[in-house]
Amino acid sequence: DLPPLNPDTDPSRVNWSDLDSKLGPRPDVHGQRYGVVLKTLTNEYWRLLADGYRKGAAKDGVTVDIQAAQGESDQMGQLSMMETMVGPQYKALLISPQTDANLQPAIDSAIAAKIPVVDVDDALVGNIAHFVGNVQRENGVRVADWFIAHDPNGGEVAIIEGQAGVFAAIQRTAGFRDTIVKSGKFKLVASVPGNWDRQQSYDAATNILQQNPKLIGFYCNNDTMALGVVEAVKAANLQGKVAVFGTDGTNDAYVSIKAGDLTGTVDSFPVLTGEIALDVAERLAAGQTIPRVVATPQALVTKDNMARYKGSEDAQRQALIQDAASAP
Amino acid sequence: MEASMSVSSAGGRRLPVRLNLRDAGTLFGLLAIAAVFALATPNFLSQHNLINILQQSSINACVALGMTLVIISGGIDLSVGPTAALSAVLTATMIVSGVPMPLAFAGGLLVGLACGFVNGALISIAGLQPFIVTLGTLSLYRALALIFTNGTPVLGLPHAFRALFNGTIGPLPIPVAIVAVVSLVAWFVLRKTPLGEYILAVGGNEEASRIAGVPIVRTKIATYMISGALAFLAAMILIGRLGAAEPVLGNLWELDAIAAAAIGGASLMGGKGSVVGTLLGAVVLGEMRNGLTLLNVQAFYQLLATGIIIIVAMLVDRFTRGAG
Amino acid sequence: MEASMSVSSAGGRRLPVRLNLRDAGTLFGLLAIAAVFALATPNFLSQHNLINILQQSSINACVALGMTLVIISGGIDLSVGPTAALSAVLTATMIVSGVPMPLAFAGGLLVGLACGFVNGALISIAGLQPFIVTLGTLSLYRALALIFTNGTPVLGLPHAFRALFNGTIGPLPIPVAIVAVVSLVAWFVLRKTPLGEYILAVGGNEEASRIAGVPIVRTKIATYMISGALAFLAAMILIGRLGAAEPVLGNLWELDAIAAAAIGGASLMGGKGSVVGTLLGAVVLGEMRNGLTLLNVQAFYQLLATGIIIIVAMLVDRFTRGAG
Amino acid sequence: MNAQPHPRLELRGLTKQYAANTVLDGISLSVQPGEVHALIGENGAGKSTLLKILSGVVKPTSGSILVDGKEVGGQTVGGQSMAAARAAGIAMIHQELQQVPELTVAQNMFLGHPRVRGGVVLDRASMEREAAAVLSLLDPSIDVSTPIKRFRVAARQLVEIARALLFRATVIAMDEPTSSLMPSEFERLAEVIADLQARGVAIIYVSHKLDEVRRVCSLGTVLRDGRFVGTVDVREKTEPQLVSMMVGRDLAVQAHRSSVRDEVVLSAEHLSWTGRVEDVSFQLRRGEVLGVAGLVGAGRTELMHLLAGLQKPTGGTIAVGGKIVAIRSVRQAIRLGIGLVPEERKREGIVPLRSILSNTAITALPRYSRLGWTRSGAMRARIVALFKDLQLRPLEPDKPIRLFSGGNQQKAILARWLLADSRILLLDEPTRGIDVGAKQEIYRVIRDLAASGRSVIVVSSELLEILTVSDRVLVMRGGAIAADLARDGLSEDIIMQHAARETA
Ligand SMILES: Nc1ncnc2c1ncn2[C@@H]1O[C@H](COP(=O)(O)OP(=O)(O)OP(=O)(O)O)[C@@H](O)[C@H]1O
Ligand SMILES: Nc1ncnc2c1ncn2[C@@H]1O[C@H](COP(=O)(O)OP(=O)(O)OP(=O)(O)O)[C@@H](O)[C@H]1O
Ligand SMILES: [Mg+2]
Ligand SMILES: [Mg+2]
Repeated sequence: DLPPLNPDTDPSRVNWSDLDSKLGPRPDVHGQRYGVVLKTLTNEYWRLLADGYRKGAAKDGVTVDIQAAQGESDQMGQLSMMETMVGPQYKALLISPQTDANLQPAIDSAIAAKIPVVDVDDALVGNIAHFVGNVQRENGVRVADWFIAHDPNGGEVAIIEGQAGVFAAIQRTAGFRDTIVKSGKFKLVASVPGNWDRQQSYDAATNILQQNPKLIGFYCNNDTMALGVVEAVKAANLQGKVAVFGTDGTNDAYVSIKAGDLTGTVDSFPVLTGEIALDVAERLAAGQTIPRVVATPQALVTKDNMARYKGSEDAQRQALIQDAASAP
Repeated sequence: MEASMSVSSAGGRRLPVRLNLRDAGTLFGLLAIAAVFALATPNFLSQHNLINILQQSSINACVALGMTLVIISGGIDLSVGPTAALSAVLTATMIVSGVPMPLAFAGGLLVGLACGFVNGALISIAGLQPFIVTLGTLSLYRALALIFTNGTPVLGLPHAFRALFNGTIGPLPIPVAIVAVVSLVAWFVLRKTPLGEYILAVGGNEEASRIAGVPIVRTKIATYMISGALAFLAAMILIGRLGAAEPVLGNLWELDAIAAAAIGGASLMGGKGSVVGTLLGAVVLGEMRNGLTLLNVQAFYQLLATGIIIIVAMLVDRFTRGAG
Repeated sequence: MEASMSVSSAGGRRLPVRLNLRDAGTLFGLLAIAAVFALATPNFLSQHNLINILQQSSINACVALGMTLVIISGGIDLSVGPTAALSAVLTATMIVSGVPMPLAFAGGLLVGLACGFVNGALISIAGLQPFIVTLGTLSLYRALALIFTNGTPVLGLPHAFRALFNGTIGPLPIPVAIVAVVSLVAWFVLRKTPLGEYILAVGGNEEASRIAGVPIVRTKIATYMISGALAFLAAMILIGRLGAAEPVLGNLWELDAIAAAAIGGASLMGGKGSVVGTLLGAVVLGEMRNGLTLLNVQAFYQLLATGIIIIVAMLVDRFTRGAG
Repeated sequence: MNAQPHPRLELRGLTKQYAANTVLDGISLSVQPGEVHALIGENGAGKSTLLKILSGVVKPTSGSILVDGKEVGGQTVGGQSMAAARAAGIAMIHQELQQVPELTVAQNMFLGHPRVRGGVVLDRASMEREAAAVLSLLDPSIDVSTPIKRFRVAARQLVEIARALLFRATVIAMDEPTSSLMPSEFERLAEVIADLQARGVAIIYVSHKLDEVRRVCSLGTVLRDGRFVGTVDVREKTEPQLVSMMVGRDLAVQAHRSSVRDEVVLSAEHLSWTGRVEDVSFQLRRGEVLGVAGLVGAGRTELMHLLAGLQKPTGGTIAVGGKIVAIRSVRQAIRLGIGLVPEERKREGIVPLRSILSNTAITALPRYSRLGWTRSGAMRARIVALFKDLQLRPLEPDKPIRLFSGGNQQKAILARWLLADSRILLLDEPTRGIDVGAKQEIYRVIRDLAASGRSVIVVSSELLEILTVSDRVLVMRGGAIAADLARDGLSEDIIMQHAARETA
């Protein structure tokens, strides 16, 4: 049995940009079929991931069947879905579970049927052999670092959290909180739930601004919530005075950054992540040995550097490869 | 008690005394919660924050008023959120693509009414259970909203549109004023029109109403259509505020609306409910969220407080009623 | 019709004929949906897939049986999911920390019963509305589960525990066998014991029951406690399969359970419902999900189909009943 | 037997107040073993309230209850006092049927006190056997394993009586047990009561049918507006004497004056509803009161439902004002000027939580509304006037109708159709559960309606009532018309002969 998955500390971790160099060229996979179980399609992040799968599939000449649960918390529905999909028709399954455990039985039966399973983003399945995604905690850390660099004198900041108990929400929140508190100068005046919901985040932000007139910034666990918070900041006439950060890097977030509303977002490059994950699955199907954790890129995108990440796909890739190379 | 008496004195002598006492109970609960928060955080009672609470309660109040009518008629409408979403994405798409605003509003309103019509028809003509019908359309309308937009939010609402819902009239935010008007209309419909009487009668005893010649089918359909229309209106307030119409908006609105109506004294058995009570119920829920955020209560404990306060509000209310 | 007659013949002549016809209606719906899927995808009818459907329906069926009793008693239990979560994280924590399994089960069962007791007491003693009470405890119990675990799943359930729920008896997966036993017990309680009769009576006419000397409070509390116990059992099946107990498990269970009961003929007005019907209802929902996935229907369209099929199932059923 | 040291039942100073309203004011009475004690009074006099206190359903403001000299404990809290009353041997037949529709007859009879085998399993067989045994004294045709909702009111009322017999109570309170029974069924009940008397059971008997009261009771207590008027031997008083004690004045019985015109306003040709109504043809004239007599189950209610649009006929035609109409809905019937006062007041008649005013106004709302707005002033004035006409008590239009006595509820429903100005009124058992005073008022109203040119069909199981109000009488049997009789020379005997004639 494998030790419990922890992408942050996994000794075998390999960076996405090193796949080709370390594993050699991609195998020929023409005509193969891959199954995808997504978290949901109601959130742009996951739709972009699906786009990535489709792009990758078109490039490599394979078919992907993409299924998604009916909502962000439909755990049992997602399980039924994956159970129904486990079968020899698929060379491998790419899954993004709703929670760490909710797909476990289907994963077990896929393993029993010798179908490779790749866990993509977010949830950490304990005994999974392959994980492709980024470090959720790091999302929050990056935003905290921005504040520390940008406001050397510190100030009051607040967090709008995702749904209570969800892994990504817990990790992102913890990453931001720990980093900003450790810096010593900042005061975290509020950390309240927005439940991934724009309306609730708007209301929460309004109340926080009301209570803490000296607030200098928000960190939100995803972009949807951040866009709600931006509106609350605008409604309170504090635009430019209060920085707002999201997470995910959705198109809407980019539009908002460009318009000068949203300060920034931690882009996890979902389209690219989809392509990378499919690449990993194809290599697995071809029998290659792949490290357990493949780290995907993330970057804090603000108005200053957005051109760098929002150019053509190739340009984006190049930029991210450079990032990876210059990372410590 | 005084306060509620004067609130409902507009109802004149024809409101049964029990209703007033019931509303007084809700008011008492509201004030008790407010007192706790006021002690814990001084900001709570600032004029600005109180208006804030009203503003944040306005969307729920709007939906809850429609829900109240539906509940009084002996039904329930779980599909308010998706109805709001569907009408919102349609209106927003039309506005963004340059359709004149009045036309876009008419279109969205029509969608809201149509959603209500389908609910009402399935319930009254086909005779299905309201809970299960609207559980079905909850999925159905949401799916339509998602398919229509392919899941992406509609952005770029023009400033003119947003100004419609974001300004203030004197100290009052426009959404609050809208809800005030809607409440008056709802109160008027319920107390002064045949439709209101029919709604109360159908919810109170459907068989007797049928024999008395109440147009059951039309009454029910009209009730669900009002609920649909108010969901549309709530959606307009929301997208005016957020600047985006998401196909997933309105998630769990039905629970908030039902909670507001129930805290306000509506009986899910039908035949009983009050406009004033529902408004107070919506404000109770609003002040709770506001107060908990001001106190920076952690997510898990907010959830805990929400549960406890719903139950305590019902208990306090019951206690007050018993004493009255 | 034949099939349903024999299914319910166990009930003997004392089951009113209408019930049997009603169950026949549900069975007809189930078979109609199955026929459509079988035509569209040959895999659907494979023995493996059929057992798969039963297995996938088992958790919902377990919860829905408790829900059926609650609904018959004139109530509703929205808190089943959080009840399941709370009892699951407690049991799992105990097992992982080395408490002997029987003791851990007893602990979890106690939590399930306690959750039901609180619901039942608030409803029957304090006289609050079931919908709103369990809406409150829905938040409350979830919060307790999250606080207890600090939001993280309880991992590392031992193999012995998982084997309890993961094996098969002959061709039947153990969860299916468990649900079969639970169904028999539920049927027995409902049809053969005073408690069952009290549940039917209280839901059918509470005032008359009170005057006849039915122990209303005890009956209602017992009903919600059964619902809590079955939520616990469903949670055991689930964590046995998942190998982990998450504080967020059981999300939306209440809606699935209510849908199964309603499709199976339970009336949310109380006094009416059937164990056989609810089982069939749970399988209808299970086969639907299964079939749509086999057909690789996209998420939004699955949602659409869910909505449509709930409504069509109710319509078909109503039509069959009318004809019967 | 030796003289008893104590009466079997003694009530001492029972008082009940609802807020400021005193509905019982210090009532005391005693009943000996083997005595059938009548309790009479107008609607709202407090009879049901007294009985509900006796059986522990309602908690008295003050006073006490003694059975065989021992005070019945726990007259304080709802459930507890009911158990105490039961333990003291008190059983009650409620005026409003207290049954669970989905459960069987036997289940309803044993509800709350089932027989159990081995501590868990219901002993259905023994319960059904015993239920059937008790019911066979009253009506052997009732199948105890059929859900009770399948039975019409009469049978269900018999089940209520059987339920009280089942527990061998020593005190039985009967609140209008015969309100929907036929004379023949009353005879059977009288036999049962005689049997209970012989066994030393004390019975309190509430009824508005004074002839019955005088048959089964000896002593009787008269209540008026919650106050004790007197205890008398009801056999020594004439009915008018009793009535004047009840209402505090003499009632004039008005003479019958016909107002029938030639114009046919409603006619049925070969009207059928398979299995319920067979080939019914008749004509109703302007200003006519048409009585419809028949035994329970004769299909009278069903005929009314066909005319009122509650049910579509399977054959035949209905003509209103000479034009053949297909009545597809209640609303259409209303538009044609037809209004129904239904048989089961609680289930089909009233919206309990609404005021008596709203209950009356409901049908005529469109008339008093313009552009969707109700002109409540004018409507209210008219309704209050109607209530005064009908002597509705108390005259509090905004009080919820459920707080009114049955008779007053019935008046409100009658007022509903008067307000809607219906030309053809269908009254199904219009005086069931209504006191003698109110009955006379309703008869007067019926005659006034006819005189004003309206037409009325009165379905009643009380032959005297039929004879009092009708210009013509239809007798139904087995869903068909057995006789169409003119008023002149008609007697109860003649009607009974047609109603009960063997079909063979
Ligand atoms: N719960 C209540 N609250 C207030 N008043 C009540 C309540 N129940 C009954 N009353 C009033 O008490 C009075 C007595 O009612 P009760 O039912 O005992 O009369 P009754 O003699 O049985 O009449 P009837 O002959 O019509 O059955 C009535 O005026 C009624 O309106
Ligand atoms: N629910 C039912 N199912 C089957 N048959 C019924 C039902 N209700 C009534 N019937 C039948 O219809 C016929 C007429 O019944 P009903 O008791 O209504 O007659 P009625 O003359 O109106 O009696 P009442 O004196 O009670 O008004 C009877 O043969 C009866 O058995
Ligand atoms: Mg009475
Ligand atoms: Mg009848």
